[in-house]
Amino acid sequence: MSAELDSLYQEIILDHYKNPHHKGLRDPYEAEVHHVNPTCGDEVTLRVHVADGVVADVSYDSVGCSISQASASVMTDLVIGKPVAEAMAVHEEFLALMQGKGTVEPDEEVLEDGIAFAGVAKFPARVKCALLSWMAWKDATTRSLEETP
Amino acid sequence: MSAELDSLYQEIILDHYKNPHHKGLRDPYEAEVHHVNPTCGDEVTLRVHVADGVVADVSYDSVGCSISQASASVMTDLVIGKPVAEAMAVHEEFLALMQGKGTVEPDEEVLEDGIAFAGVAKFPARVKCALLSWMAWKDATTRSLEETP
Amino acid sequence: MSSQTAARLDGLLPELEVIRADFPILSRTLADGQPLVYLDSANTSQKPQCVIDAMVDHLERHNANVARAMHQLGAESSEAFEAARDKVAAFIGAPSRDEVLFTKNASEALNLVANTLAWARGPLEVGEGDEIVITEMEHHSNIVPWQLLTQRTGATLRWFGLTDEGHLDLSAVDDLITERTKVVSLTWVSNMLGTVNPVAAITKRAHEVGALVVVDASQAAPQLPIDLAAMPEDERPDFLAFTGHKVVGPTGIGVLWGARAVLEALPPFLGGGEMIETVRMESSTYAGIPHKFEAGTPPIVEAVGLGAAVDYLSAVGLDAVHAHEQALTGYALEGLATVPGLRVLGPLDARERGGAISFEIDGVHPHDVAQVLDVRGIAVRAGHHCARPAHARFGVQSSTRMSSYLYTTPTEIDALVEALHYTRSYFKL
Amino acid sequence: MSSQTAARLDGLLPELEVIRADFPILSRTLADGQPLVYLDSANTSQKPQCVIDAMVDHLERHNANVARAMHQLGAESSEAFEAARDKVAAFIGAPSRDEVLFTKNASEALNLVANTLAWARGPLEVGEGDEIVITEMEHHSNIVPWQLLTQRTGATLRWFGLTDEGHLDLSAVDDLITERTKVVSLTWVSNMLGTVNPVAAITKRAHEVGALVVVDASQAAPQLPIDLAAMPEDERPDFLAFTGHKVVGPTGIGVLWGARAVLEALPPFLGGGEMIETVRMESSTYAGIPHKFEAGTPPIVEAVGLGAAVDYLSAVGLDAVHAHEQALTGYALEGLATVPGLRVLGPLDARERGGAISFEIDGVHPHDVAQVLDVRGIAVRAGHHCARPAHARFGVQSSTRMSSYLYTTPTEIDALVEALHYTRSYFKL
Ligand SMILES: Cc1ncc(COP(=O)(O)O)c(C=O)c1O
Ligand SMILES: Cc1ncc(COP(=O)(O)O)c(C=O)c1O
Repeated sequence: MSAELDSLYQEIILDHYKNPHHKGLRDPYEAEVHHVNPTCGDEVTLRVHVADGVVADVSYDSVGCSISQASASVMTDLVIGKPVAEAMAVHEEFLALMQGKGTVEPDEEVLEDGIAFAGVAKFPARVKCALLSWMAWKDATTRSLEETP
Repeated sequence: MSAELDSLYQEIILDHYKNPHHKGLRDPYEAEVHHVNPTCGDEVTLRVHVADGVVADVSYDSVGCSISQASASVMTDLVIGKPVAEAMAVHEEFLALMQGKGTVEPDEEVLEDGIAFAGVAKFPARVKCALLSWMAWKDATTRSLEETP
Repeated sequence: MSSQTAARLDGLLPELEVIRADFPILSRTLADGQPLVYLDSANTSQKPQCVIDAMVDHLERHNANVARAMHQLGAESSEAFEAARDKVAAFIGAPSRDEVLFTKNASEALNLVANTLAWARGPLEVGEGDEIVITEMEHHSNIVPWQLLTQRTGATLRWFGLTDEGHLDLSAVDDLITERTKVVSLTWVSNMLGTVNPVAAITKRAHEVGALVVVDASQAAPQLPIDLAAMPEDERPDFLAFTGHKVVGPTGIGVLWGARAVLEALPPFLGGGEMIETVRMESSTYAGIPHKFEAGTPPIVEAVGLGAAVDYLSAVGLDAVHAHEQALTGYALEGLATVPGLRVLGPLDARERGGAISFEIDGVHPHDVAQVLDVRGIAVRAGHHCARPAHARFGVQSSTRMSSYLYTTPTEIDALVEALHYTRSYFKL
Repeated sequence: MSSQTAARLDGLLPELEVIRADFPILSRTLADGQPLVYLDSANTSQKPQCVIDAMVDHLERHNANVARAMHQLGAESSEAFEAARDKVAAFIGAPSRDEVLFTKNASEALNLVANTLAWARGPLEVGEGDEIVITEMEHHSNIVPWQLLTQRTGATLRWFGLTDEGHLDLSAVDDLITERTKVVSLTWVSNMLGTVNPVAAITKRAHEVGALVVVDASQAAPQLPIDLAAMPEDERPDFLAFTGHKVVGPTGIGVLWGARAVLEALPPFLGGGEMIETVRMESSTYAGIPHKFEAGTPPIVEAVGLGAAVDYLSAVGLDAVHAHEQALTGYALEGLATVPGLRVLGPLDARERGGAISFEIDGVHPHDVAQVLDVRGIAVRAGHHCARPAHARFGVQSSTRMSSYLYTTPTEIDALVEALHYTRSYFKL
């Protein structure tokens, strides 16, 4: 039992949960979005600042479970500072991992701390938690690009 | 099989069906009603003329199956010419027969040709057919009395 | 008209006895030990064992609420429920599975469209000067919702009349479908006349004037292969409705497919759990499709049953079911023609119609026909079959209707025809 | 907190093991061979064998459409369906069985009232200046319909707030329920806080100002004896709604009871087959109650299942079920109090509440709590339980909820409490 739990609650996840990176809402930003998981109530408000085609900042305020909070933290680590196209590719890779039902082998080169979420893919009810902030980021980034011609 | 059918389709019923009494709409009348059996579409338009507390005339126009048509014909025979209270009592008696699921013994003194409907009570789906015109008559008579103070 | 002839009928399902064995009720005997001859499938279809078993397995092993429950049973139940949506989407070739909404029956599906249009604002808004077009052969469930909508919005209800042969009178199409038309709602297959309507052509015409098209597929889904994604876009309706209990599934569930863009533009229908995004006392925001239109606990075990049902039909093959229906319908039309004084309402060519055949017999009221048949174990429907205007069009108040399905045999049609002859003699005609 | 103590609990159902044996799912094992500890009955209840068997028997032997079918199967099916209405009427002590309407769930029942009021003209009409009063502890299904109604009619939505103990704040009653109030809609038992509301007193007050009262009995019907006919008329609500799947019946069916005079005065809800009297293309007339509000093929096999369900509960006895729930709730509240950092949301006295207990644990998110419990086979709910405003009132975004029912044992409560201790240690608290 504990082994099953441990595969979900990796140390890395619990660390990010306790000490989330980049949390709090900051200026400047071009787009702010609010995403909700209607079944459980997890919520995130998220801002994206894009400059010169690079994800210059991602800031957020959120409530939710360890998985959704840690995921937001890891996500910001991964995308901030990357060119938008590259960050989107990371997003795709994370999405594929989450939707793989535990059959996808994560690439540590690309996903870094994100590989800790490999175990989440085996818990269908929790996949949405892990994806909440990523979906919000993608949405906000797309809007940012529309704002900044 | 045929015996079962014969208990439903008594000769008296088929006779009234082929040669209905008092059919056609006539003047004078105080109330006209239109009743429908929504499940099968049987319809009756029925007028009642009450004079001096007596059911002076009942006229009707109707479409429907043998049971509903014969029932209207028998009903007019039974109520026309009777004091309202007495006619209502006949109505009650017929109702009790129909709702008795075949356990009520009909009283020929009161129901005359109406006793032929005893077999209908064993066919729950047809009870509504037999009652359609009786219900219309009761409704119209009540309204007639309201019209004539 | 002997069963020898019958056995040679082209198009019958080859393993008919195997199929019949799948339906437990068909081996039931009625009063007086009569075998059941069930010819009322257009009213509701019988259920194969696999549908019943799927429901029982769900109730005995996986029952839990969906979406909201995160535990193991909840995950199993949610998966079964959403898998049913996938199956239904595949059954009708829906362009996207999120466009498949579960309702309680076809009637609710049609009312959902009419009701949300009543509250729509902007381009979809319906008001005075707008017209809604239906047909004279609709089921009451595709008439009354539009009467309510037009009465409530001040719009005008118009309809296609019928030809004497029971087809839509298309001569008036340019008068009926105009710039004023907001919605055209019509049945694909008539439940009374059996007529198969030219849905693609009418949809195309309606789309030219910018109208939405709603197709009532309650009688089509059981017997015609449907592939929405394969339809040219201008011929594809915007909505398609059908009901679970007529496609060998349970009662308590219906389906509305709607094009994503339209569903997204419509306001919500019923409010409550599952259809929300965030609720505050002051106001709420709503979930995306399909959940936006599924307030409250959905028909979970019914979806499981419906999923098994459409899987069953797909395994038999809708082309094969359709061929079977056509063969039986042709055979029945021939048989009915031998009964003196019998008049079929609707097209007389089996290739132009579905498997429901309504008829009258001179001198015997439909109730009385059905009664005599019932005493012989033959179940048909008598009345207006929820299509009173179509009956009025043909000057009749009601009719008798036989309707076959994939488990119906030519021998059952023989029994019907013989019983109709008997009925005439019983009433001394 | 040992099972020795538990066995001595007053009020437990005496034959608990016999009752448990009636519910096939309770003997299921989950992943890793864990036995199922089902503590999510406020979300949906499990089904006894007799309910499943009644449904199977109907589908295998009596399936036919109702009302419209006059043959033997049709008569059997109609009789079973209408008998279910009688059983439900008896279950809630309805003054008349015709006042019992079948809907698809409680949500539809509540929306039916709100929707027909939106279209009502005359004395029941809702418009600007009118007020609808609800409470902050409602399920989303008793909030969103009234938001939609008020948004669409220009009326104003108001609500009772909550005290810190989780009761309705009745101090504002005279300000809230006034001559402007058209409708007061409230839950009898809260699905989140467990609070049992003073429905009779509020109804009386609302009737004094001429308002209609709608009671959401979704959580009350499973656990409280209800006898509408026995209530003094001024304390009897005008509507009462509940849902089949929470009273050991199937999904796909809900119940709305409404006082005859009000039901008759309201316009129809959905249009279609069964709810009509006569249909002409130009306009239609409608059937009397209950059929006026039951468009289309009703949930037939679901009604059969629900009839068996309420018979089952009545045979056990609602008083006995209620006593069982109170005993377990008291026992659970004691057990939960031993978990450090655990805070129960809602009344702490078992006698003032129903059997759903929501709580938070400092430092562990409800999702994570539910996850750890699930790995141990314990099914609870985590989230806002479709009562987000009530959560917001208590400053939390979500909670964990355990909910018992007549098949729940004290040993299962022990397992929960132990697992909560384990959860804290797993997360190093
Ligand atoms: C208090 C309350 N009201 C309404 C509902 C809605 O019931 P349903 O989802 O069956 O429509 C529920 C249950 O989910 C409930 O607990
Ligand atoms: C053509 C047609 N439309 C709509 C319906 C309504 O289906 P339901 O009663 O399941 O809502 C039916 C069947 O009764 C039908 O035959």
